[in-house]
Amino acid sequence: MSTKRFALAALLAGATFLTAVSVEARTLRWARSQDATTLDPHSGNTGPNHVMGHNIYEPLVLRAFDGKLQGALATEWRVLPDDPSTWEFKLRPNVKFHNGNAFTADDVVFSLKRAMQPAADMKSLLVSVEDVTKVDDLTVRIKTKGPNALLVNNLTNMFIMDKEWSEQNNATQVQDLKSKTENFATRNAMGTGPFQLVSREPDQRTVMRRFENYWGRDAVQNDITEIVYRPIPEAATRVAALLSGEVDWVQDLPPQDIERLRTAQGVRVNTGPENRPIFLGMNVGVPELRSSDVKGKNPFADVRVRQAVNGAINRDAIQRVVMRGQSQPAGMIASPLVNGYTKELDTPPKYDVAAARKMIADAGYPNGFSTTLHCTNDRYVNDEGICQAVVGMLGQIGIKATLVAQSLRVHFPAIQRGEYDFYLLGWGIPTFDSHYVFNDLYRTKTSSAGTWNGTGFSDPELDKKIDSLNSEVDLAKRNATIAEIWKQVQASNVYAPIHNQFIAYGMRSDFDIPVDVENTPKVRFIESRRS
Amino acid sequence: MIAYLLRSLVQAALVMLAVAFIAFSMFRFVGDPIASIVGQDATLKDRQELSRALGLDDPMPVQFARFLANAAQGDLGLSYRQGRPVAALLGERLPATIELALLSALLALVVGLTLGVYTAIRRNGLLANVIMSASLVGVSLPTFLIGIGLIYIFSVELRWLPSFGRGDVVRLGWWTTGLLTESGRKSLVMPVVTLAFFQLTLIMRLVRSEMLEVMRTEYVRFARARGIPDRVIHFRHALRNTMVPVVTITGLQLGSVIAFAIVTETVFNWPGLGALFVQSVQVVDVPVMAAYLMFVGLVFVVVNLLTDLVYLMLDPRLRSASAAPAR
Amino acid sequence: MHAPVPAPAAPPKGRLARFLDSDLFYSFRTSPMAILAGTVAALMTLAALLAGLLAPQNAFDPAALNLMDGYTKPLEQGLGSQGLFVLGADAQGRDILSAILFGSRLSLVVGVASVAFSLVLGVGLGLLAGYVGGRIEALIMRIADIQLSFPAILIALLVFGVARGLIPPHRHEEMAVVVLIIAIGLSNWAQYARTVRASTLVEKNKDYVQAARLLGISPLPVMLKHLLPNVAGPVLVIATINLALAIIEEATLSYLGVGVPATQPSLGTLIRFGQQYLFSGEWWILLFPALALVLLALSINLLGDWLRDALNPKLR
Amino acid sequence: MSEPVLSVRDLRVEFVTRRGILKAIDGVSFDIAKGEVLGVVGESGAGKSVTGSAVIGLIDPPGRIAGGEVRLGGQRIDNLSPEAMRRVRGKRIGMIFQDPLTSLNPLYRVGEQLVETIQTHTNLSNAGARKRAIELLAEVGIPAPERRIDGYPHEFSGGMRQRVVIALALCAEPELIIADEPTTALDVSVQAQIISLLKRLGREHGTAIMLVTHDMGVIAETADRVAVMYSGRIAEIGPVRQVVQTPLHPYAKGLMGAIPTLVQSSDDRLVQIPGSMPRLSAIPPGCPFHPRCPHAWDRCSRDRPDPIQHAEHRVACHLYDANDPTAKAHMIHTHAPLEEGVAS
Repeated sequence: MSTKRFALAALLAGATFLTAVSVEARTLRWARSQDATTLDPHSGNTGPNHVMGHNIYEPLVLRAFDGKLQGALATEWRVLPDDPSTWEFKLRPNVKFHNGNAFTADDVVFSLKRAMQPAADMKSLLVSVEDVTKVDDLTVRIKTKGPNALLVNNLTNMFIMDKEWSEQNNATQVQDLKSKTENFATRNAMGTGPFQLVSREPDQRTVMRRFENYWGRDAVQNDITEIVYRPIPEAATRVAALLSGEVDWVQDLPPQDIERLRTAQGVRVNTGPENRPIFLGMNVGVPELRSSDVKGKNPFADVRVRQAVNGAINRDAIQRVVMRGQSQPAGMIASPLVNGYTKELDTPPKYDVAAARKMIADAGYPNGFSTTLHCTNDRYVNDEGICQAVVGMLGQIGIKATLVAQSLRVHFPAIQRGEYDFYLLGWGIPTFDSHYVFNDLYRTKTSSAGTWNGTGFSDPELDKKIDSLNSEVDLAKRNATIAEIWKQVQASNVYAPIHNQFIAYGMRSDFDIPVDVENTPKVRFIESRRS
Repeated sequence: MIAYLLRSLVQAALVMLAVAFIAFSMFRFVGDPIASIVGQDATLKDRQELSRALGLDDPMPVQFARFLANAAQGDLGLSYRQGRPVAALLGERLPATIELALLSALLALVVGLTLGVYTAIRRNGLLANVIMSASLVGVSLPTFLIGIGLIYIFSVELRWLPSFGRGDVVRLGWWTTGLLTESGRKSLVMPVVTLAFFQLTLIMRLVRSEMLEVMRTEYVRFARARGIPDRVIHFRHALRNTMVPVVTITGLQLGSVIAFAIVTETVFNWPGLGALFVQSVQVVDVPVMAAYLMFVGLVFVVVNLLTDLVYLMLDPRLRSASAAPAR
Repeated sequence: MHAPVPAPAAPPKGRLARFLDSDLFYSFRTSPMAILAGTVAALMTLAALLAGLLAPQNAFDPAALNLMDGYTKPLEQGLGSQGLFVLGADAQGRDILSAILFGSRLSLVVGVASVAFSLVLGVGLGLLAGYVGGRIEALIMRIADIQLSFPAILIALLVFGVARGLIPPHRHEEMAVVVLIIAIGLSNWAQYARTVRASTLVEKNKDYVQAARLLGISPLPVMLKHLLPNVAGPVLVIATINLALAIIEEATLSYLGVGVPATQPSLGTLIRFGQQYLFSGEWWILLFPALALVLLALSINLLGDWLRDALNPKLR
Repeated sequence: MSEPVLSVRDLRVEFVTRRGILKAIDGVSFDIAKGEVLGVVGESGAGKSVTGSAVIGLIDPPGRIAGGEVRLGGQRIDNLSPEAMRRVRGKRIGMIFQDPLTSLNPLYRVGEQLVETIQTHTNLSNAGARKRAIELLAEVGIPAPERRIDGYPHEFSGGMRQRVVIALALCAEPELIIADEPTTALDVSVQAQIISLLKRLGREHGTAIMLVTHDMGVIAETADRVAVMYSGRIAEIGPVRQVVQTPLHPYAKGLMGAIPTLVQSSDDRLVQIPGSMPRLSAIPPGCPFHPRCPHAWDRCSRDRPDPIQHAEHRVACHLYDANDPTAKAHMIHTHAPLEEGVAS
């Protein structure tokens, strides 16, 4: 291992003789609960995968820690004045891949098309794209199927690979899990990002080394020369490792440890909101709940029951006790960063047990009813704790909910299949636009829309309004439609929003890493603090 | 003797087949293997295609037969989660678990034997009684609590030992070892102790009671009546006779250390097979689980065979019986 | 002529008196460790059985909890209910004392039931193997070997997985305890089978059995009458020690998160929750359930250990 | 007369149990001369084997030697340190156990066990010890000893194994051999061979032998003198012929009655003793035999009888107390054959 690393380092030093000026090596030992499933940047659309991507690869545009959109490999972008269906991107000049190859429009065309392959998980963000063409070495145009004013928002996790490297290594096809072969890009990577891959042992450790020829090297405000990323599933072990100085940074600190770690010697804690509302879904679509003692009818189909559920949840108590203050109670499924968010809509329903009881009784369930609440136990901050608290609160209005907490690997597909009566879900909104919420959570389920609508909620009129957002170029008009839709879906009470979760980074105090709203931190933006 | 070995091998094969069947069939229905492959935005069509491509729509016997045929060729399938060949995954994780298990087994064996013999010889001694009581506390402590406790004391409070992982490892061919680096050795200490603890107490108590049993036998009394020194009686006569039953049970116990490592590896985030198994159970990664179970079965079979051989070596009665069964 | 003095007739004694005079009880009476362990085990069992009466709170009813009581320190009043929390409260406002009482009840129920299950299974199979012999014996003992060589925790995990696959998802939680009992029971029967088989083999070769065979009478009933008292001791010892093991096993499964539902926490579940607070200062959530678990397992283990020595006079 | 090889005086062995102290051996005294075979008989539990174990120093806790002395060749050995006593065992006292099947360690070749014992007590080299082992095996009558020396115990028959056990006991040419029921576990045909082997060895080497058995036949055939034990005491001791033919102690009488082949009394009567020997925890005061004794009178349940020299016998029975005027009356009025015995 160490000899191998040494050999690689030597090789690297040879290739990049610019590094003659020796810099003191500084390693960032980074821990998180889970690992990326693959390094292939187009193969899986999940946060942990994008974390790797954002440090080795780069997209055309990205969001900084504060969520602001900024150019990465693109310097300028616009919709062509004469063609609202075509976007033009000016590419950054003098950018090199880790292997020394120059970054050109060919790489962009190749990568975007690669991300649109049938096996690519990223393709859903590019469904509106018709074609990608090279204008010159540093200009690319993306033609969409209709006008798409917000396309650029969909490109923040769309990473650019070296075309030549991919061709040489047989990695032009996205890693296809259906075939029994491994893609070269699964465990290797060739991007333009600030770090280059040194070694990767899935679920154990991934080592990255600073890329000395990174185009933005001068803007980097830290002296981190190496990243060692280690997944540590047990929360307590992660915290122990941080306390004992075995890791420098824990990306997902449990909220209960925040206070203690804030006072611990040599440890710093940064917290901040993530762009990810957490909410409960109620199945209104089935004629009879599968898990209920009420037969022949579906209590959740009655809006009064749904209102009662919303009113019975003490969001403040959840924030104070379960989340230890690390959340913002919510009334809508959108964080303040999202286009369409308003403070009024986000005001949580009033917590009133008596009123909730009355509503349940009015709906014809004076003695309540039973059901099963499905929940993850490995995805969101204290997800199982939230669900336990909800079960207790609902018990006070007569809803006897049995809690089933399991892995997201079981939970998510069941939601997508519409198998749950009552469930917890969180929704990250990478496009920062309400359409992403409507289209996936409220729209009638089809093969391409409503994929995460496990409630069976369906309103054809609403669907039309949601679809109209796709091609509306007049932003004012579009925003008006969004407000209208919000009013309607809020009244439906089909979801019970709980809060926007905060995330906490714990680190050794010689680092100061701000919380990334998308929770895909980019190490180059870290400002170094040397003590 | 050859017939005996052949019979053992046939039995081993049957055991393996049974284990493979259990491994394959039990988790087949739990969870959704497809979920672990496609991201959050998979369409129904994608799911169906994938299901077909993975053969998840075929009848069970067909799936099992395919699984067996592939396994026989060393193809243990592709991890649902990682999309990598399971054989490669196991291969990567194997050294970590083997290293941990062997060291734990060694520790458990050496200390367990020593303490067992000691407490048997000094039956009523103060220290022996203290050790026996302590061993009961040990048996009553769940492995995960020991792990948590050790981490709290030695990693968090004292900061002497790392709380997770293997530290730096050195690659020797396809094998990796943590024994050649300081951080690797340090990382081994707590997991090895944790894993060895339960086995150690078991072996110790077993050795003690077997040895006490042997010490009451006529041949030990006769040896004493012949003036054979205690030392010789303890370590030549009693110990070897103790070893006959101890070897069988200890062998099986040590074989199970590998699977026992599930909890230890989870607590210490040890990058071994046990942790992989737990992760795989959580994500319903059928090929990995099946392969893991088959691996445990294989270890059982091999250990069993080795135990039989040691047994033959120790006990001349079996040796002559198997050499000339007609006698 | 002096007639031989007849041996003094023993005064008739009741069952209790006979027990009180027995070697077993004497050994118990003179072993401080056994008395202590017996007392602790008895008290804990009693407290667990009376959990419904003793516990300040129904720890298994989520509606009875007040979230605002969450993290109340030991001996302090909860913010929500204003009640006193002797051993503190967990993250959900669950009284740790009540949780331990209810949790030990669950652990004991699972432990006792699974031991009973494996005992019946193991004794039955052992009898069958020893009595019938031949291929059935070989098969049973081979399976027993395999079972013994796979750690109970692995078998339990597997059984748990199978059960999960067979039971419809919405019934998982109500079946969880039963599944747990079967899973643990299935992983511990082999020792009984071995012991009983060995005794059966010994008994089978005795003259009366052969005689019964010759007479064409089934020797089984007589054999059982001779056999069961012989195996009662060893089986009792195994059962006691296995009870402690079963409790630990249940805790481990719950710790790994595959045990009982989180809203009805057993001791292992409580420890799993408590572990999350190892560094945050809420030590009572981990410490008290862990102590209860160790105390329970240790006292039962001590009893088993003493019982084994007491029933095996050679060791004395 | 030269000094006896073994001299036991007032030996007492106790076992401490929760029901009090059990006296397994209570005031036993006897001598064995060079080349003499002393038979020790009695029912099981009478203390014969415990006496043997006490002599060789193998009383394990909770048992202990509570009093008296054991002299070997004039030297006290009951108070030796464990290490000194160990050197006496095997070297000066050999012991033969009841069951040859369990007396040998099954995992070692008989040669290994012999060599080990020889080297424990002599300075012989490996080769020398092996040579000696082969000689021993030959001496105890094992055919082809050069070959059989490398066999494992399970490869020997029961009788052959007992020969190996005897060879082991003979390793260091001990002055005394304690044979604890050496033939009980063997076939009848083999028993005679082993008995004659023992006799021959005792004669040839001048070894004193303490032969513990409950088999009066073996005693009559082998022993020079015999001690009859009852409840941890010697009821009667004397030359084998006298004791067998004219036992004095009522218990001995009953016991001898059980050997029809040797006691050819005219009416072929087989004396039965009603009752059974008391448990150690319930030894009655006075003479332990008195509850079963047909001659017992009040004194028997009160005073413990001391051994009384009577002709060549020593007998612990008030019947023979010349100072007790009532004794004679009890004897005369009950049992006619006794008178004959006394008269002769």
